[in-house]
Amino acid sequence: MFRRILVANRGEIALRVIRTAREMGVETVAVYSEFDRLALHTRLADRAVALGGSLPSESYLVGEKIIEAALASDAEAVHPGYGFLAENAAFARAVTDAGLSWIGPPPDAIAVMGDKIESRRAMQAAGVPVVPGLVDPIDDAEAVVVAAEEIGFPIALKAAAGGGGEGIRIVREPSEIAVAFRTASGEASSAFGDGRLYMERYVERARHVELQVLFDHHGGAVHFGERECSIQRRHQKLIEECPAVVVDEGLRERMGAVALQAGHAVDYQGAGTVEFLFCEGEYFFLEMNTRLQVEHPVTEMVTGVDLVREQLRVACGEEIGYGQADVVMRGHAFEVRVNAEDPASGFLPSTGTVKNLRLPGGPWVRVDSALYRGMEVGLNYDPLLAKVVVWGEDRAVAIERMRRALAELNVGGVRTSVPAALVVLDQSAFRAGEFDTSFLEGLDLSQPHGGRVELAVAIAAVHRHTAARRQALGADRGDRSGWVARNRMDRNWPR
Amino acid sequence: MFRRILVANRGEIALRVIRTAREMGVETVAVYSEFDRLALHTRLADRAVALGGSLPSESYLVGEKIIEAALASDAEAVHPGYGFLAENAAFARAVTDAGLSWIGPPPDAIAVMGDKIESRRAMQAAGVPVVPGLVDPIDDAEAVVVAAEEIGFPIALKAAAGGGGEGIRIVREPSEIAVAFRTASGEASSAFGDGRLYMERYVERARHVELQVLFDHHGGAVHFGERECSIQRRHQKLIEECPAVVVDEGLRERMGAVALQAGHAVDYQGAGTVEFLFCEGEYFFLEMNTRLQVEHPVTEMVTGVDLVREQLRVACGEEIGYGQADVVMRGHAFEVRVNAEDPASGFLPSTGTVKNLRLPGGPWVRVDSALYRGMEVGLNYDPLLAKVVVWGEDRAVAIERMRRALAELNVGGVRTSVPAALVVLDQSAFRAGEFDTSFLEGLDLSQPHGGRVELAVAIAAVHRHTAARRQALGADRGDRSGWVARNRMDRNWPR
Amino acid sequence: MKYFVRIGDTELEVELVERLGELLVAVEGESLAIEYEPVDALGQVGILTDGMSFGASVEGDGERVAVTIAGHTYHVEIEDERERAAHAAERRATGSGGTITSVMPGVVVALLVRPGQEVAEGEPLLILEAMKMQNEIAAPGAGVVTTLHIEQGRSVGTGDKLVTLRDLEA
Amino acid sequence: MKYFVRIGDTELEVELVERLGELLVAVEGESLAIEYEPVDALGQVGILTDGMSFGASVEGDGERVAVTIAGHTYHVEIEDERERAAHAAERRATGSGGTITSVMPGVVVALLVRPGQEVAEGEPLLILEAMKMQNEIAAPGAGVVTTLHIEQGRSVGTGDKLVTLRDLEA
Repeated sequence: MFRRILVANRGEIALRVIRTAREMGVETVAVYSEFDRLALHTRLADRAVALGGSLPSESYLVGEKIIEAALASDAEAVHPGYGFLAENAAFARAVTDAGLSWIGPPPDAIAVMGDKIESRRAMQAAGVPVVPGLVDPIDDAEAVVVAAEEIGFPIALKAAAGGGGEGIRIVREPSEIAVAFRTASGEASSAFGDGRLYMERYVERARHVELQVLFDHHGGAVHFGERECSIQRRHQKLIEECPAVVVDEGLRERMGAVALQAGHAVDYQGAGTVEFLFCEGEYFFLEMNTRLQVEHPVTEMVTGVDLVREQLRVACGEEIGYGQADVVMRGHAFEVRVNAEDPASGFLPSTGTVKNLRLPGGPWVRVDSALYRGMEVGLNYDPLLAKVVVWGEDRAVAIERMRRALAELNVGGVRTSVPAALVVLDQSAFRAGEFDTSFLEGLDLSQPHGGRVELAVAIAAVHRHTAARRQALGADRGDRSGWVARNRMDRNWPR
Repeated sequence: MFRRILVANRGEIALRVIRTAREMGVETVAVYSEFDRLALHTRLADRAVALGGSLPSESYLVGEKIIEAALASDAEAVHPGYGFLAENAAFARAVTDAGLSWIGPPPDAIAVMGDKIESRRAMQAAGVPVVPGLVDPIDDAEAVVVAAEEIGFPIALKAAAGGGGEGIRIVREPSEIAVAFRTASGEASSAFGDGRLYMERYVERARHVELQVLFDHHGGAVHFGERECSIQRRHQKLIEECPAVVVDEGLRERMGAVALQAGHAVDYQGAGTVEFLFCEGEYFFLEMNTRLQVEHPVTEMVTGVDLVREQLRVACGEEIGYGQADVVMRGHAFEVRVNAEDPASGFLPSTGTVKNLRLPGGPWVRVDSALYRGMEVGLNYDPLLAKVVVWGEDRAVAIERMRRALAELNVGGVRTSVPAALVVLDQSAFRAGEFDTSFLEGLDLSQPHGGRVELAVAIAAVHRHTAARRQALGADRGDRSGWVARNRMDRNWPR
Repeated sequence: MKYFVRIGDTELEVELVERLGELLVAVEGESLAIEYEPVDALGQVGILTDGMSFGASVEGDGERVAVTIAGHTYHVEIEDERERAAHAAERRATGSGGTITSVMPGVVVALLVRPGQEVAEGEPLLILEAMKMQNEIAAPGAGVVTTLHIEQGRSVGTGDKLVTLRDLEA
Repeated sequence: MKYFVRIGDTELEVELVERLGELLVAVEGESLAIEYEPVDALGQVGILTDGMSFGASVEGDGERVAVTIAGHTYHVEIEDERERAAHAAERRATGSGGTITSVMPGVVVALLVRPGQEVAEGEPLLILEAMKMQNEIAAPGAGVVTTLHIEQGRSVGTGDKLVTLRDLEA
């Protein structure tokens, strides 16, 4: 096993890797931007190396700095987490060229799967079902108009070089094509330096089902069943679960075999996820994420397998050491992403300082969080602050447990996606398992939910009143002052 | 299922019950002493009723007040947690006499098992193995001297009415009998109003192994395997685990059958624990705890069964609904108790205000905690502040996970038992599974462990220096001031 | 003291009266029994009302306050009587106004209009990039651009002025 | 400034020198490179030293300070140079003393001696109950009870005086 690894990431995923590494006796080196000097991943790693700068483009995206940090701190391997350079084949190559191990798939597999067109070709060749659409990328809006006639509306436009839902536009009629092409291509240019788009049928009422796979360097491969991630908005997931309600054991076996086929076709090694669009028993290859995913914990809770441990093990050459039959799923797990965004205003990003923090606890509640009191939440990084994960003996128990856990959570000073998750968990259709990827966008989140409006308003007024009073009295800032307000009819006050 | 229950307890166990009840859609009523107005159990319950007073004897131990609160708040049942009135048969009777359901075993079963002598008689009659000793209680020291000749040293003196290790004295030679009898009997008198003692052989190098059992009202019964709780001091447990290293599947089956036999003998209903002294394959009935136990989470993590849910289900008349074969154990779990006590001074109680708090998180870490920032830790209540529970695929992984989790924990403002747990987890004998109930007392905990003495000393000095400097400058209390201290040889400073 | 509390689309009036060390609370004229007890001076409060208990949290000392109860956060804007009067006077002075403000923090990646330009309703004025998404900010109605409060490449915060339009004289 | 830090059975000398906004640290004469950065004014600090990183916590503003690093808590007592001198002078003035103080908070449930009484080494003086355990407090050596600082039933805190003994004149 490695003696020391560098974790080329920040936030909860850096912490996630640090935790398992520590449990395996592997030392960790954190890297940090100026902004992250006091971040939890910096403080909880064994070692920390400053990258300088506060923007991602000055720090976590600068491969040279990261490799230099790894060499300087005598690390043997690099774990990229997700995002940043995790799916950058050139970086993966540079890491191995520097004599370091790369805790991820071979650069060639990253490159093929990272290109929408190439991956589609490879999957078709390997017999993996794909969504109807054009194989070649498109660089002008007119070509979209022509091709749309054959493929049929709605169509999806995606950055050829993109991933994770960035730069995707759904077009429902020809008149929308011009604007959609311009903005999507513009985003793709600025984000990836490549404005070409990929075009395919947009499968409506589709569910997002993905398979977790693992390949070692000796030809061994297993899958860990599926996750469903249909509760999403603009392809940004909010709630994920394992297993999926629409997948039974037979289907899991078939989809698992297809997912392994997809990996074998690109000589995959390490952990990865094969995403499918799922619609009424049919499933189409969407993309393969050649890294650990945000939602990997739901799989961990159900299978009992530590996926980061497996990543480290296969990266340093170990065999998987068990077979498909040894992977046993038990119960049901959910994950809710705690993003810094405001569901009441269309999930606009929210910024601020975390002044107040209460994380949930108790039985079968797992919190993967980068939050700490005093943390500043800015715009420069991914809005994911924390993940709340629960396990239950069945789906109904797990839903109630998640509602309970979220009711215990407080992140003061910044708005979060949690109220939206609570609204989803309250919907009878969601509870019955009847939903698709448009479910979240169909909910009205603009008005306050929770049913305690009068109480909240009263608390807010008492809070403000107390603050004003304290200021007027010049009292100590740390002063606690409580109020007892009674409701006595005989006082004849107020009407 | 019940619509609303009252939780007649405080601290982490009250929270534990509230959490599962909420997940089941059962409303909870908290009761609280004046001291606990802002405690987490008060804040997180659906309703709260003040008991008045700040001592246990004025609040949580006053059965009348609790029953009155249950009736006034329209609760249908009472969950006693552990401690306080949980094993008080008269209170259980008063609860049912008031027309409320009692979430616990029948009062008669509590009464028999709560009496060391009676329970011993009942167990002998039922064919459950017991420790050699006197059946009748003793009320003078001379009788001990006489009986000791037959039973042999060392002997244990225990309060006939006691439980949980209170009032126990180990006597290794005749000359110690007088002092031991006087103090043990005195404690028993003041704690239980009954100074009689029970005497038996003290099984040396014994391990503490206990079986978790569950009985419904329809004759159904299952066990959930064993826990080992040998890491203890003065019979106060510090680390518990499930399963026990000394118990294999065959032995588990046999001990489970004996434990169920013990319960059936007293017409048990609900959840309970049968404790055994375990020594080289032999096991002797020690006592039965007729309530939920502090360490129940390790069983939950390994079996996937929510024991509080099972308590509520059987208390309202449901059948268990599954058989022994459905209880499947997976992996290994540990619990560490975070007590307010100072291991460096013989586990003396510690008091203070919790100023600073960081709880561990991440994969397979469960925190059952009553801690909050601003909490005052006094002497009036049990010193248990929180429990850290981890699960791992095997014992070695679980040990490393616990070390990792404890390394993340900070409870500032009060001393805790955590450093002692870390020392235990470091011992190769513990890691090899070779220990008994005297293990903890054999460790030197008086000196600082952790190997960072120079760094700690430097941090303390910088902290003090900064505080003094800030005070001198009259700066804002909330001011952050960091220091960069360098180690430059060319500065020629200081030697 | 009366407070006017806006939440979502509605506004509720809260009256607070201090009497003998107690605080009497009425929401929309309905009196409400509430025990309000701060826990840690960081925002956690213990609330008892009519037998029910809540571990709430409350943040914000100015006009914007966020209250979290059982995982749901209620964002409110509060004015007291004096502020309400002052704000009303201010609105009378400035008229309905034609300034578009940013509803989110972001970076202006493209300015699509210049001062003096006539724009139609729905015409894009600028592109604001936030969290890796580009958002077209369109004219809410037809008008003439009078002022650009921003420059291309500049960061803006929530509530910052972007563009001022003047109604087209018919 | 020199600090004398007692930890467990040992004492270490720490020297701190401020120079151009930096703090130079030496423990027992060995200089130590340390970056010390408070996180939240509640006790969390970020420490970097020689490439290694620690999320430590530190509490206490007086002579007793607790530092937690990776779950281990280091309880120290600190004197600066002036305090050390003052304490030394105090000790010279009062002699070795014969007052037994409480090492834990608790309640005195029984007083077993009275002023003027002669006691042998190991003889129980009182019973202190803490956390439901009764603890006999015994005489550390033979002597005569001169003062009882407590009464039966009274609570005592850590460090409170219990009983003063005077050495037996041989």
